Amino acid sequence: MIRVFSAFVLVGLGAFLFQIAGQHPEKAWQAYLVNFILWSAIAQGGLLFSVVLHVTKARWGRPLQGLAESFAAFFPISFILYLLLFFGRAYIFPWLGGDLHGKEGWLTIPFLFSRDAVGLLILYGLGFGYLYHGLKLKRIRGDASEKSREALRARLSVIAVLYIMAYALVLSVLAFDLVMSADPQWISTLFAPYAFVKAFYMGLGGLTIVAALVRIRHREAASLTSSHFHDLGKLFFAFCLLWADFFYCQFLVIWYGNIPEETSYIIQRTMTLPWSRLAWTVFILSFVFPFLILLNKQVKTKPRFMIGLCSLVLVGIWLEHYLLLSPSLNPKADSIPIGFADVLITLGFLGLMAMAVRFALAHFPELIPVQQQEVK
Amino acid sequence: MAVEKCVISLFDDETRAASAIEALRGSPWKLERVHSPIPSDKILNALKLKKSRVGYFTLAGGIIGFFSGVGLAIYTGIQWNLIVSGKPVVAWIPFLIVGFEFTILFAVFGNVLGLLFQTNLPEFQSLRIYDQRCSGEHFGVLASCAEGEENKLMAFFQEKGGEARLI
Amino acid sequence: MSGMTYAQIEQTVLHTLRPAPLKYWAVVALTFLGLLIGAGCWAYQIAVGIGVGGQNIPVVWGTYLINFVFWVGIAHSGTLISAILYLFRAGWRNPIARAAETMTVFAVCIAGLFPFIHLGRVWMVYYILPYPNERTLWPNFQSPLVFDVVAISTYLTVSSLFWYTGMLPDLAIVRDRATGLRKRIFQMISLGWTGRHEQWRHYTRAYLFFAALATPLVISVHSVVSWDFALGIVPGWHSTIFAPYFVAGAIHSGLAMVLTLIIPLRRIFHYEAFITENILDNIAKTIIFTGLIVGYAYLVEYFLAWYSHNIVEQESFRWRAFGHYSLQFWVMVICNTVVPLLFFFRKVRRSIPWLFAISVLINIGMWYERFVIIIGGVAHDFMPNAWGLYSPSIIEYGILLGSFSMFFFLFLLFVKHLPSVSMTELKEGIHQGGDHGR
Amino acid sequence: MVDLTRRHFIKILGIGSLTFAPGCTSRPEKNLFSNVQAPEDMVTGKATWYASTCRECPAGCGILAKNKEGRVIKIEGNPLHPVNQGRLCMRGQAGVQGVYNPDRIRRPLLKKKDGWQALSFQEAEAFLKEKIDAATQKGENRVHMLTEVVGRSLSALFDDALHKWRSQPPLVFEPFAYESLKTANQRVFGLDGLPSYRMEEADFLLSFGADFLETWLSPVEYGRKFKQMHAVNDGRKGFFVHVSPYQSLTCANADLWLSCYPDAEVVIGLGLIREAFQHGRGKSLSSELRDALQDISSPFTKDKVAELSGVDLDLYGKLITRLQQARKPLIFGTGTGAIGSNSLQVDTVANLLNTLLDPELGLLEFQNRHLVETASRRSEVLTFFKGLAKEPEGVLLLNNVNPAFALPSSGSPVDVLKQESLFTVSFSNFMDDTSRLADLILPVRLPLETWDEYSGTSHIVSMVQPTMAGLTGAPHLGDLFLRLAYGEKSPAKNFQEYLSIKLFSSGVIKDQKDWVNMLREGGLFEKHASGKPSPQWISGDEVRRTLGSVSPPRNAELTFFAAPSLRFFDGRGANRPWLCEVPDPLSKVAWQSPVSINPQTLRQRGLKQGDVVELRSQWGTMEAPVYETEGVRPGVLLMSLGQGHELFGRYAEGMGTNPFKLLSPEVEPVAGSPIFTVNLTSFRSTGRSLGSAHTEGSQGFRTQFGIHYRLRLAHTDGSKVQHGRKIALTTELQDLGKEEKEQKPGLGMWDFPLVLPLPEGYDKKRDVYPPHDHQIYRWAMVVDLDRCIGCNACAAACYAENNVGIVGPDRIREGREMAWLSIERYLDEKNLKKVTFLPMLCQHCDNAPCESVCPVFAPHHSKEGLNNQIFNRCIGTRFCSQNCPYKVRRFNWFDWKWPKPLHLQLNPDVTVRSKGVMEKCSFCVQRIKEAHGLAKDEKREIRDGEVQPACVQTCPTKALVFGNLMDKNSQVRKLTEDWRAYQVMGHLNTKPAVIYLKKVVQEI
Repeated sequence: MIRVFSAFVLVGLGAFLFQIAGQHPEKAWQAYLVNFILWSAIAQGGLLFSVVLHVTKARWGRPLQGLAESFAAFFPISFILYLLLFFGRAYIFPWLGGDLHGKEGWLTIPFLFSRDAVGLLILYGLGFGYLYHGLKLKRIRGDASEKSREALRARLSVIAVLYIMAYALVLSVLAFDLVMSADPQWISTLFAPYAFVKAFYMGLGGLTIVAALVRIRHREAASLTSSHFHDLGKLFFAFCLLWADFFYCQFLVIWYGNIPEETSYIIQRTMTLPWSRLAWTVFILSFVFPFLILLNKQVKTKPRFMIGLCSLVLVGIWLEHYLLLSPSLNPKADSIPIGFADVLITLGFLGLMAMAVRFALAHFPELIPVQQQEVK
Repeated sequence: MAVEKCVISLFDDETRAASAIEALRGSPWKLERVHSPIPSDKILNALKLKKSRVGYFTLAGGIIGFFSGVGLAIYTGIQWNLIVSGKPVVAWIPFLIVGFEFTILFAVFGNVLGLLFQTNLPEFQSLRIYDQRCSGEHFGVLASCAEGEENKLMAFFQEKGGEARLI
Repeated sequence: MSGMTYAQIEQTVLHTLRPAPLKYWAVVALTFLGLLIGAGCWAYQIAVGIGVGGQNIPVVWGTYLINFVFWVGIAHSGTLISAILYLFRAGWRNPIARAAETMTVFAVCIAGLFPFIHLGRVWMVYYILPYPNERTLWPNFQSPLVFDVVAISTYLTVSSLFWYTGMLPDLAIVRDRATGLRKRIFQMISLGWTGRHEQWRHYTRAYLFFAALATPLVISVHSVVSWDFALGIVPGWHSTIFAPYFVAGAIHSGLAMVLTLIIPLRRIFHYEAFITENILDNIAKTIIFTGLIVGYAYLVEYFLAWYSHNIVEQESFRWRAFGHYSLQFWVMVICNTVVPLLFFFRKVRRSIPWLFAISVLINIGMWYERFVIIIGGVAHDFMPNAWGLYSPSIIEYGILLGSFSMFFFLFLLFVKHLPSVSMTELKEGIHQGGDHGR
Repeated sequence: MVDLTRRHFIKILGIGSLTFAPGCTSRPEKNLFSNVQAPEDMVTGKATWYASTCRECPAGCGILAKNKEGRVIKIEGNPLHPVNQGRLCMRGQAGVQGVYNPDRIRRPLLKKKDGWQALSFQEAEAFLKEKIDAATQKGENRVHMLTEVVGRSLSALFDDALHKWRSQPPLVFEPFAYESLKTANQRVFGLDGLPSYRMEEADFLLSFGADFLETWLSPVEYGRKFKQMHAVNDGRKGFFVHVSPYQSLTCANADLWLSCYPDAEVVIGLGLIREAFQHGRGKSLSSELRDALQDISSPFTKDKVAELSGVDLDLYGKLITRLQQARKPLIFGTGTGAIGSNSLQVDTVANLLNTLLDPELGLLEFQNRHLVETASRRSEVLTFFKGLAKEPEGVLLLNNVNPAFALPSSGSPVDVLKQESLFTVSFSNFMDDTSRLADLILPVRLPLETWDEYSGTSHIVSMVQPTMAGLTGAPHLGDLFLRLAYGEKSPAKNFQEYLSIKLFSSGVIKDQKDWVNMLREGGLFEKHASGKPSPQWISGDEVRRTLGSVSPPRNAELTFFAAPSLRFFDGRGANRPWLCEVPDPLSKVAWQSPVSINPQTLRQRGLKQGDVVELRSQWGTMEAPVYETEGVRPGVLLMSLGQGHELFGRYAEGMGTNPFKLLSPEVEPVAGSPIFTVNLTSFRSTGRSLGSAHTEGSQGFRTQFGIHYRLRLAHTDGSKVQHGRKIALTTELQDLGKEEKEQKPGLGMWDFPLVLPLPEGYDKKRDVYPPHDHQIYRWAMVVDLDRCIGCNACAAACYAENNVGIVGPDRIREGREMAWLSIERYLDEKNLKKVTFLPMLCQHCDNAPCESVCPVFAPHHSKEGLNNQIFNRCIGTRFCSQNCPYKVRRFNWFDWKWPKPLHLQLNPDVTVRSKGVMEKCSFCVQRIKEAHGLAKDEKREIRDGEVQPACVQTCPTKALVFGNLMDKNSQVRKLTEDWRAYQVMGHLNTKPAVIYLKKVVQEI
């Protein structure tokens, strides 16, 4: 298993380096950026699941929380990946040297990188803090006094709340800096919320996949009943709708307002070839499919099926990220410039993510919801 | 069968009621209905009922609603065929809102109709054979038996821990 | 609460339905008077012309639209509590759900009145309806206001049905405990509910669907309300974040109003047993959350106004904070985002006076939020030569008074004549076995 | 030069004469047809146009009165008339509101101890005849008469009559009688009169205060001529410098405002004379005159001038060079009013400068003179009253004059009217400050109802004829005089005949045919060759006498200026609701006349706009609200004349204050001209702020809780500057055509391209919506900001054509004015003295934001591109106005009132909107429809220029052009290709159909 993933990583790395060496380094960096945003989002959103459940004191998802926390293992990787992004700046920031419509103060490489780095550090720091205390809580369960446990829980809650805030703010800044800035003239106030809701949507997708795998692996041993999958599925469904809603909220307002500064952006992406094709694909993969399918109750409880569906959705979201960035990066493109290399690079990231999660689960078995540890 | 007698027995706890229901199934007597102050899984399970069909009404309502909503918008738009703000006369994007609202509205209508049909409310017949305490804290199990067996039935209930009453 | 028996619950609730003391009727009469004042103002306005209000060019929308949005906002938490929290199986919503739903129904009714009051020619209002007619004159389904008509009427219908359906078993209880005329009335309105297993079986299902449908509806309704503004191109209005931001704001104000209502309610009707401090605590926490969302929205709007480098946007937002209505603006910011942060302190969450005070402050803040958006936007938009100011006239204040009076009038009538707490759901609450709607 | 377009031709065909239509009544609300057999030129629903002459001011523009069902509903300029060539100012437009004024006196009134007693016209006439005969018996000069400027024939009749009554001919009283200018002309050119100017041929204008765009001599005519010389053609345009202590509308249109101390104009003038000599001018002058001039002017070196007059030295220097370079310079003297004590000197200097710089004097038409020259000097008027005061005997006839208002009140000569022994008769139709002093008020027909011949300039004959039957049954003044003077033995059976006889005898007309033609066309307009001046030059010592005594500029004290008003002229317009409602173009204040003060002065006194101040001169005291503006020098206080009537009907009473109160009753000794400036002895705040000014039937009640947010002044503007937005744009003359090249189209406010409201205006990259086509026509308007002088004629015309409601000061203060078209005044952010006028009306956008938000399709896009507003579909959500980026929509907050008989003026082709309905500019859709009908009958398409909205029709400077964009050769379409073309806030992608051309500014 582990070998397969490391193979993925190597392949991805290879493809990436090959691209960089070749005459299209920009392609490599674009793929890199898209994947960086996507996989980091999965990790951040995944952990958020656990955090939210903790804050709302919801009982129903306890066994899933551990799995969600395992995503935090990708944080350090994500941070390193982010730092590497610096070397691709020339290719991923089309506004460099362009007309910034008075945004010069905000869109400068040093400022941008430093503020985002700080943001990520805070977010990931809090993430780890949460993870740490969470594990501690699980470890000392049973023995230590109720009092010390209470203290821990309290601290956990504080961190959790902070994490939620950081999540919203940091992902907003990232969305503005890495994605929205691609077209410096364009703004949409909902863009940031759209981004972090999407991240949670993806996180839930990732979580569903992992949970399903665990379920398949441990069979009945896993304390994941079909009702868990049902609830998780419902949540996934809800966020599918919310994501679509946020898209619609932006699309409608801009369409109705008919102000070129705003419309040109969506026209380019959704109404003109070649990108419109991509837009429809995203719409079908990440909304139509899950929406129609998840209306049904049974499928939600079928792990294998859910793996397939969630992967589809994630592919859709990958394309969506690509759709947001690529038109600004390749304005002249007359066909969608997705190549084999992009696939390989994506595989590489998938490998990284998988290894991270596996690592976490291997080192902290208490994260895995299996029968022997009673779920309170 | 000849004249029927009805006996209602009140339990102050759903578990006993449930067991009584279970037991009734094995007995010669016919279970008429169960009154409970709250929806109780135990009892419903004991009754072994199929899943409710209200959902189909709701779904149907929703689908009808969506199409009638969008339909209305498009129809009226075409009727006037007036350009406003340069927008196309049939503009899908805003019409989706109308469609959505109608979906919900009709789905809810379907839902309510479904409820009324399935439970055939309003009906005031069953109030005649009914014990008011059932809306309070008692679970009432109503069973019927042939003429003359009522005492047995009552005995049966009493031994199940309910207080039985002949109606 | 778990300590209670069914009997105690019934007794406490039915106790509230006993004949009311004189002072109750005095208060009712007072609110009715206020209602009459409002009605009088409206009548006068119809007779003389909408000009008796303070609106003008450029600010052609005044307090009427503010109140509209305000009351729709109030209406939201009801459904939130009874539907969304229900889906999330947050048990603490049970004891307050009924009051919240009632609040929703009444608030929507009042909100629905304001567009009428606002119209220049209310006697022509039926033009908005898609009624078949010889000249095939239809409404414009591209207009946000028509979205409103559809959304609000849907919301009113759905929330009333939801409210009524949820009340059926309780009505039956009242019927069974009542005598004489009241018995006959309740027999009628309880539709002969007997709690038969058949009924429960479908009822629980239907209730679940109700919740599942009401949830997207409640979100859509306030989105639609927000689009009354966001779909325009007015600086400060034309903002994509409006829909979710308004929804959050609505829930924010709604929850605050719930607190404002149930705190006296539990005091007067001795509901402390069901409406425990934990519940208030939970509401307070939710308010922190919505408050943070609202604050986030303010933040993002300002940041992007600056970032956009669109001089019209920039001026509009600069003026909002430092211009003529800066006072209203800062009231809004402080009441909606800063004050709720006090709920981070457990002491505050647990102290009834604090809760009450803050809830009132939030209501004020939210009213001013609508003021700042609706007035501030157009008062200072594209054409500097057309910039103007607005201040409500006495007539508008009269109608504002009327709307609040009407709300409390209806609510007072409700609490004395219908069970203001869902007995059935409380019973389930104690009774782990039961699970309303599964 | 008279462009006789289709539309005009139709009009002229329609022109009839009431000689054939004896019986039109004005009671259409009783029975739609005026009488059983309608006159042949009156078809119900079809307008008949009567040519006449405007009598709202002495200029005498030709008008066409639009008569429908026997009532005049609108007045437009007569395109054949050389003076105004089809255009008309706002005062002319408002003429109808004189006829239909609700406060018009309908029956003769005789003063009794216990108030007024109504008489029948016969009684009154008999009574008057008695009085006159009695007076005539008593002896000579017992019948006195004071009249406004009237046509030659009528004044001849007056002369005869008075002669018959053994009295002196009447005295012509005009508050603005140009005494100093006449004297100066007399001194310099030996011509005691007012020649007209060929301004259009000049390439450089220098005005020492002459406000020729507002009131001076013939504003419409000079407005047109000014724009002819001042319009851009092949990269050049004439230059206009205005020298004065404050900024009049005329001054606001100047390329350079040389702001000087009060009374310092003459210093500058003399300085310029000196420089002229320096540049070797004046060869043609007689040596002794030259010497005299040189002696006088030599002390006025550049620095001296700068020091004495307070002008900027460097600007002054530039002025000198420009003036010397100019090929055909033209210098004007003082303005109509606001004249200081040096007015005679200034006018003399102006004339001398003209002579020096253009010895030919080719730009002065000495033969073609303005009729107002017949007005008597103020000094004469005062002597007249003094004479009366000495022996207040006999009868005093007052024809449409208001001395009680227009003469300084302190020790007013008018008090003589109160004398018992003097029987005063006023022929006025209104109870104004003077007629209330009269013993008998005998209203006569107003100009639109009567016969006369009034030729504003001497080389034309211009007819005044009844355009509708008399509204009140009052007699024609002419008939009255014939009867009074001759009784049975009248030379003519009525004044109409008298008139024709006069014209015949003077050889103007040969026969009936000529007569009818005159009536059809409004007069006889063939041009006379203008002769040379008869230079009977001023003598050297004359110059010394005139220019030697120059009263020093007043740089120290607070000087108060009373300026003639664009809206009310000398006050005669103050009872016309339109003139009150349409705000002053510079201050944007309606219904009130505030006193304009420089912010610096205000700050010194700790005052702010809206405060009420008390002004005191040695002659009187008055209070007025303060208006803050850079448009006046520090230390200068400016107020426009015309308001502050104690009595003049509901629209004038209590509105504003009358600055005459402050002025000195004395006159300038030589020219005998009044002095419209005065030094203030005190100027202090009353501590009050202007409350809600009283107004007629203020609809509804309205109280405010807390502070009343609107500024107290009834002004219609928000911010005076445009905050760097793309609204009213200007461009430097030298970068003509440059910008367009460097401009690369983008999406932002400034780089967004001009997109026509046509399919070609759509671009797949920018537009979410598909382009839509129009049927044959796509109506659009081009507004040339470089031509707009802000005279407000268009606004008034719009009120007249579209039945726009009058709301009064309170409502305006609340921001509820109803103007469909308003002239927005924008000040340059860097230099608040630079003004740009922007006519703002519905832009009829192709993607109009207002349309889609309406729930009931009340506003929508017509097949011809109009943004239609369906009044009776509107339910008053007001969303459209919210979403209109141009804020040009107006809402009927109440039912507006048209007190009878004002409602008779309402245009039957336009709905009168009821309360609760949104309205706005419709591009005069009723006119478009009319043209459609016509074209359909003739089986053709509408021709370019055939449709003219009211505003376009009346614009004196042709700043507005209307037409069909889809016609590639139409004038509008061509103009849209001008590189100056832009759309206001075009980046919002509304695709406006109103396209503006940038104003071209130039530095000296």
